[in-house]
Amino acid sequence: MAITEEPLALTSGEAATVERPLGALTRPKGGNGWRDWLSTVDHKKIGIMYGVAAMFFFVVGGIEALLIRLQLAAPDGQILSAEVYNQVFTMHGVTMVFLFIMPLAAAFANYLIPLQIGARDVAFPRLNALSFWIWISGAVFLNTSWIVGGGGADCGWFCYSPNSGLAFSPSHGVDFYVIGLQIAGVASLISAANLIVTVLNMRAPGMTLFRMPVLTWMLLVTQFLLLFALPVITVALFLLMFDRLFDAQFFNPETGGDPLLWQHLFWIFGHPEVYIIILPSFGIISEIIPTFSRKPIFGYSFMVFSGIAIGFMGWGVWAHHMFVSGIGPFSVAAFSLSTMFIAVPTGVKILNWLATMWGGKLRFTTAMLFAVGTVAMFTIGGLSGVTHSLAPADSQQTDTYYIVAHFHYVIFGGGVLGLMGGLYFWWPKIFGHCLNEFWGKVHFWVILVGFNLTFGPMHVVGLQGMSRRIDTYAAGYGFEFWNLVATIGSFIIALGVLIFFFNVWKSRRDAADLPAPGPDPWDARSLEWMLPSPTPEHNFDTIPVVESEDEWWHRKYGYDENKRVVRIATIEEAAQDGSATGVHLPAPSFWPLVLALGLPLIGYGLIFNLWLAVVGGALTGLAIYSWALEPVDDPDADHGHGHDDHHDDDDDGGDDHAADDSEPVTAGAEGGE
Amino acid sequence: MATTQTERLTVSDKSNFWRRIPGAGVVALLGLTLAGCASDAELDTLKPESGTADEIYGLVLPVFIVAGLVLVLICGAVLWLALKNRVPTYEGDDEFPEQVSHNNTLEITWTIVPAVIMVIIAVLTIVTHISINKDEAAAIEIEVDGEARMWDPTIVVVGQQWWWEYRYYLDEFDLDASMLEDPRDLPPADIVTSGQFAIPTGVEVDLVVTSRDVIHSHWIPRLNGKRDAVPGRFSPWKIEADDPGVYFGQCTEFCGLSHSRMRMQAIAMDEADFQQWIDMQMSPATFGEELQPYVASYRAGEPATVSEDASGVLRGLDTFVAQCASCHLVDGLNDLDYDGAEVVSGSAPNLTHFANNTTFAGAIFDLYNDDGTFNRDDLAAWIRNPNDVKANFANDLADGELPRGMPNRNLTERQISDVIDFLETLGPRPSDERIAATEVE
Amino acid sequence: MATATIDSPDTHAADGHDEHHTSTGISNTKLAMWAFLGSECLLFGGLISTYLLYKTRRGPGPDNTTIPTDIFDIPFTSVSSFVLLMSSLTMVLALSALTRGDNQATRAWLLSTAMLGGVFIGGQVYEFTSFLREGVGFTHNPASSAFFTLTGFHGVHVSLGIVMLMSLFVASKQGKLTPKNTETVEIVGLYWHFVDVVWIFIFTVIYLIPVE
Amino acid sequence: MSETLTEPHVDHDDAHEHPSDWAYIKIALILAVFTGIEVLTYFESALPIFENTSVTIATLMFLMVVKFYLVATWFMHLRFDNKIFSQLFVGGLILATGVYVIALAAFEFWA
Ligand code: HEA
Ligand code: HEA
Ligand code: HEC
Ligand code: CUA
Ligand SMILES: [Cu+2]
Repeated sequence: MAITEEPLALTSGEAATVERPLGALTRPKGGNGWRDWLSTVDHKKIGIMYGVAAMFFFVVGGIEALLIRLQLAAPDGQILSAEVYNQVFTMHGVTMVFLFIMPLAAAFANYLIPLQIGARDVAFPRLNALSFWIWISGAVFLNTSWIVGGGGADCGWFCYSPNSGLAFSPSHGVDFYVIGLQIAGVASLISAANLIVTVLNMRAPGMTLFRMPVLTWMLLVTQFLLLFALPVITVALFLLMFDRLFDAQFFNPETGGDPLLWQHLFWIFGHPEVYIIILPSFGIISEIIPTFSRKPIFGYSFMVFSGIAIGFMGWGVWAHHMFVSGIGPFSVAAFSLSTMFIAVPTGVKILNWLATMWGGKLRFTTAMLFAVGTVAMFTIGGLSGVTHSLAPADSQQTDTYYIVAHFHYVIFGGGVLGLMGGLYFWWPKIFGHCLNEFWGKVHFWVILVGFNLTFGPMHVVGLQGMSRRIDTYAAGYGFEFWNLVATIGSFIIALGVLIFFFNVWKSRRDAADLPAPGPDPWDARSLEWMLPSPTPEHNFDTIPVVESEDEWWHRKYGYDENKRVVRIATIEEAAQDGSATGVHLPAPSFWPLVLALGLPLIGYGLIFNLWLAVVGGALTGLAIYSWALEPVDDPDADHGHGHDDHHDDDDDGGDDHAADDSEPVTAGAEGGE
Repeated sequence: MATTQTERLTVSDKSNFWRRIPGAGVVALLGLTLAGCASDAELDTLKPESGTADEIYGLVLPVFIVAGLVLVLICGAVLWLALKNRVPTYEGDDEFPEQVSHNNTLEITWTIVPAVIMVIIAVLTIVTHISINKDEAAAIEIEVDGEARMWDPTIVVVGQQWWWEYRYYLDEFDLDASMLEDPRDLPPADIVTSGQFAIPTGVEVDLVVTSRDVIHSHWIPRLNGKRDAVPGRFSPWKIEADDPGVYFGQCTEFCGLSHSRMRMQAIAMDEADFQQWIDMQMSPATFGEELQPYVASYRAGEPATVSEDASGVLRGLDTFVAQCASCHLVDGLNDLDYDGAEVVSGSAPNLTHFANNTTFAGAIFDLYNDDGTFNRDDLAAWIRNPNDVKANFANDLADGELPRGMPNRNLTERQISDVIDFLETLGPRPSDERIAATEVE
Repeated sequence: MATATIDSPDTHAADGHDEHHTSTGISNTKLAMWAFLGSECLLFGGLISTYLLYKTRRGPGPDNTTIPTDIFDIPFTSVSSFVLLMSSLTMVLALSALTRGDNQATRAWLLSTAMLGGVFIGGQVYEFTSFLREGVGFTHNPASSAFFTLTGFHGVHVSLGIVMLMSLFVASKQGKLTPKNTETVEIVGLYWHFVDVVWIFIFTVIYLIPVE
Repeated sequence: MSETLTEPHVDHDDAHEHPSDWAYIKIALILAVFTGIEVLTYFESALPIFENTSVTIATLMFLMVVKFYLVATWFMHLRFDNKIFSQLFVGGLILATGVYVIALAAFEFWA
């Protein structure tokens, strides 16, 4: 469809002829220009925007990482001052975690969940748009602290008090951290509730929970983790904000505040957060590996339950980040034990992926390379994680580069590689052309080599006693050689990332000359592959009735009497052609954008001048009010039913209306073929 | 179908040992680096030199081996499967592999096996954990002011931006918990050192770790793991050294600007040396003959004026009193009117026996050169403007803001040189042996 | 662990409702609201825990040693707690009236709910100011910071609830609130009751349980 | 959390099952009485038994749980509504209780 053909051209609006310009209460029309992107409520476009923004922040965080590595390439690095270094590594961590990997996962969740469960859209399309805009305004807000806040936050990504207090971090960096993450958190919370409802409620007929693709399952677990973990960090951030802006006494030890309270709250959130990072990737490779092994996923139910188990156990281990903080030997022992056993469900996953590959016919497309790379690299990180979980051992390891090695192996090796694989896998579905396989493979190998060169040596220097978060180290401690290697490695990663961007550009340029990939270029298994590529705006012409796990595959293949797989339908026969017209779609709206713009204003206001906060509050209020008054459906399409116009705060408020949004959509689900 | 699957799995695990070479390579590489580079890595966690660190090492080693094996197994399997089962394309290939979708026995097995491994590791962990948390401190006999007494070796370790203070209470047989309420207002200690601290060998020394500002972490890797210094808390920890020597440490909890430049050294001494050290530290600063009259007049509350052509040391003492004594304590000089330092943490290093140290400013500079001479250059740079050589927040302060770190006192070159002359008298000079030992090659 | 009964596709057919074409047959909005309330448990849990940890932490003195527990006015708080509790009753009655199609009663009950909520908030404002007068301000010590934060968060929730109730009231006045919209009222009600149960917890744990 | 994932049963039409107003009023009366008892514990002299702090705390906690339960099940309709609502809510509740109790324990008892 035309809409998705210009995915990256967010700012090119020449073509747009919008009859009804942005004005008070004027309803945006669907279209193709930039205005359409601003007002869209289509989960696919929102997903794409998440993806583009996430990649942007990947480069930002990556440049910060390169600065770190340059500084540490040799002893007594002089490239950054200590002050700037501390800001750079803090913002690197924050950017990568909250502005890159979480939104990239959100991109997949938004784009794929409705497709995989056979829905027209998410449950609350307008709230979905709201989530995106709030998230991006938080992200931009956070980064503007470089310009207007006197530098980035300088307290480390977990921002331990009291170092994060006003007395020890007087610049505005931490204020931006606190408020920026709160804004981004609201976005994730709304989106979590939205996607949970979507999965539970919007499934196509026959799509029982245990027929859902593993990816959808893992994303569902992720959303639950978000739903329950975000409020905890919200509390922590509020307390810190009150301390910094309004002189409260939460973390000031002088007056009886307890710094460990922050640590508990942060890590109660923080540990589930790491599974929020990894589970989407686990889901993605659970789609890729079966597809390119030509086998169903091995042990579907074990896969699902181990994912749930990981999500569940992730709540009981947080204090393994606090083994040396003086929480007492009993707590240490308890958390040490609970942590170890997370290896069990994770191991199940690893072995089940191997078993899927076992006896399969492995076709090494780029996506498959990334997926298999993920399995191997994550295992390395997971195993170093197990060595941290032994509390006595961790008292040597904690806050050294050995930890840095661990978490980059799990996050980059497990999370980022998997998501990259996902990009290659779903690219044709999203953009209508495949990424170039040759350059894809170059991308993979360069990244793999660079990644291991960067983070492998950190195990060594870490065990040799190199502390993390140090802006320089002295010569003579044995750190020189491996740090240089790591720096070289990081530039190889950067090269790999550049190759990826080149590939994106080249594949797009070449797309016209190559045959279109068709609905199902990989001979894949789940429902999204029965749609034309790129996905039409209305998703399904008719909502499919699901009869089995791997529904799409089963529409293509059956078994003969010898239990051998035989094709029963070609892709073209089985796929939908996207020709349906008049499918009722949720109407676009500008109000999510406007509402989201108010929040950073409130943030700046709290920091600099309360009047600004009043303006921001007014804007937000106006947006909520207008949102509530805006007819849910475009006046043209007479689908609306009576609406009350109460309006409320952004957490729960718009739900009522947005719900109405969705109902016509589902009502349009003709309930079968 | 299920059984074939099982068989094949087991067979391959045995017959393809050589495929694991890549994984084994990683382990070998790791081993190599550990063995190879360790000799000059002063902070190496894998070269324990004390009871506790040994025990931790004894736990880590088998677990590393298990983890290494799992790693080799998994990564080997990945590689092996990839090489064995790959096909170039599905184009024109109608043959599907056997569609095995699950095998409960197998899956339960690989749920249970790792669980069992983890149970074993858990038991080892708990045993070690209990053992290293046991308080086995025993009192030792020391002599204070010529009197023998039993001392439960305990040191109060106080972190602040960005150096460590060590406080010894020799009077108390047991350091009373009620004495420890406010790290900014600790009872006067018998010995106070900064950056370096002495411990007797062969006995367990209890540490009580706390902080005066933000969280720091005290870590001497060869002697034990870390313990965070949390303001408002007094966390128990312990260290122990088998042999005399100098053991390097580093603050490991991010504590702001100069976190990377916050180091420390434990100096383990045998009984005799330790006693000597105590005697030395217990005595007030020893000023040369020449300084005595000035010190006496200063202590009397009316410092004598020092003329321009007095000796460097005397001029240095005068400058010190004027510029430095508001923060630094020199026992025997300004102890009568000293009331804490005008910095955020309320304390600056005690300089009474400064020249007896071998490092300064968070143990990042050597106080003596390789040839054994006093390191005037680094010290001069430090006094000229500390922020230049160790980043801090002590200059250009906003109204009412207290410095964090040592400020630039804008001394002239001549004053700097004088002050250094004076500081050098705050001995006694450490032995050449010790000077050599504290150096990092 | 979840042992799911796999519902068969035809359960949908069984669901005769026009507006309920969802997999579970329940409304999206209500599901979202409950998810949100589940999440709110962790928010209030965190605030309550913070208070419990800090409730006896007095400042170093001399001006900041008084903590909220020293000056609780239990009889007063009991009354306002009772008021909030009863507002839950008026809330269900409003919903019930709307289901019957009795707009008059709906409005009356909505208004009384909002007003009871208003009385509660008024009580809270009074409590806060009297605390301030007695030298227990937000910035005085960890106990007071935690107290004001917890009760303040709760108060903000109640206030938002009042705004929602009043919006419903206005909608009803404009004739836009019909039995078709019971769900909207029900959802606002859920939020309202939730805020009430949180207070049930706070009242007991923070006010009534004696501090040594 | 996992309970919340359970496949819900198909909803029955809850609108018809709402209890009568009178039932609500009865619940409110019970709540009022309980609140009264709670407040009485504060006036130790009223009931000498409440001079014993543990008795007081036990009573208060019990009454609190019952009140909480009554509001949630009746006013919030959890007892008539789809199970999945209870699962979501109780999931959050149990998680919050568990996590925060452990955290507080780490401060108070396990230190
Ligand atoms: C994607 C994110 C992610 C993931 C998935 C994990 C997974 C794990 N993590 Fe990690 N972790 C982080 C991200 C992650 N971590 C981050 C960001 C930090 C640092 C934060 C900071 O300080 O800045 C951290 C820090 C961290 C610490 C604290 C270290 C310290 O600061 O002192 C600990 C301690 O226990 C730990 C443990 C674990 C464990 C046991 C797992 C387990 O889940 C791993 C399980 C996997 C396996 C074990 C491999 C596969 C299993 C098998 C093949 C079965 C057979 C295996 C055995 C029998 C052993 N992690
Ligand atoms: C998703 C999470 C994520 C990701 C992907 C990464 C990716 C990387 N990280 Fe990071 N990291 C963290 C999360 C992550 N990190 C966290 C949470 C911390 C802890 C922070 C803290 O302690 O508070 C941390 C800390 C951390 C440190 C320790 C700092 C310290 O303790 O002092 C280091 C040091 O080497 C490092 C390096 C890297 C490198 C080299 C990459 C590389 O993989 C980056 C690769 C990407 C690129 C290289 C971008 C490519 C860009 C281009 C190609 C554009 C080039 C264009 C121009 C030049 C115009 N990271
Ligand atoms: C406002 C307080 C202040 C004043 C005035 C001050 N110092 Fe310092 N000084 C400090 C602090 C704080 C440190 C610890 C800094 C660090 O290690 O980061 C320190 C450290 C030192 C050290 C290293 C001590 C050690 O054991 O590591 C020396 C030597 C020193 N100061 C000398 C001086 C001299 C000489 C002057 C006067 C010219 C002076 N100081 C004035 C606060 C002060
Ligand atoms: Cu002190 Cu880091
Ligand atoms: Cu963790």
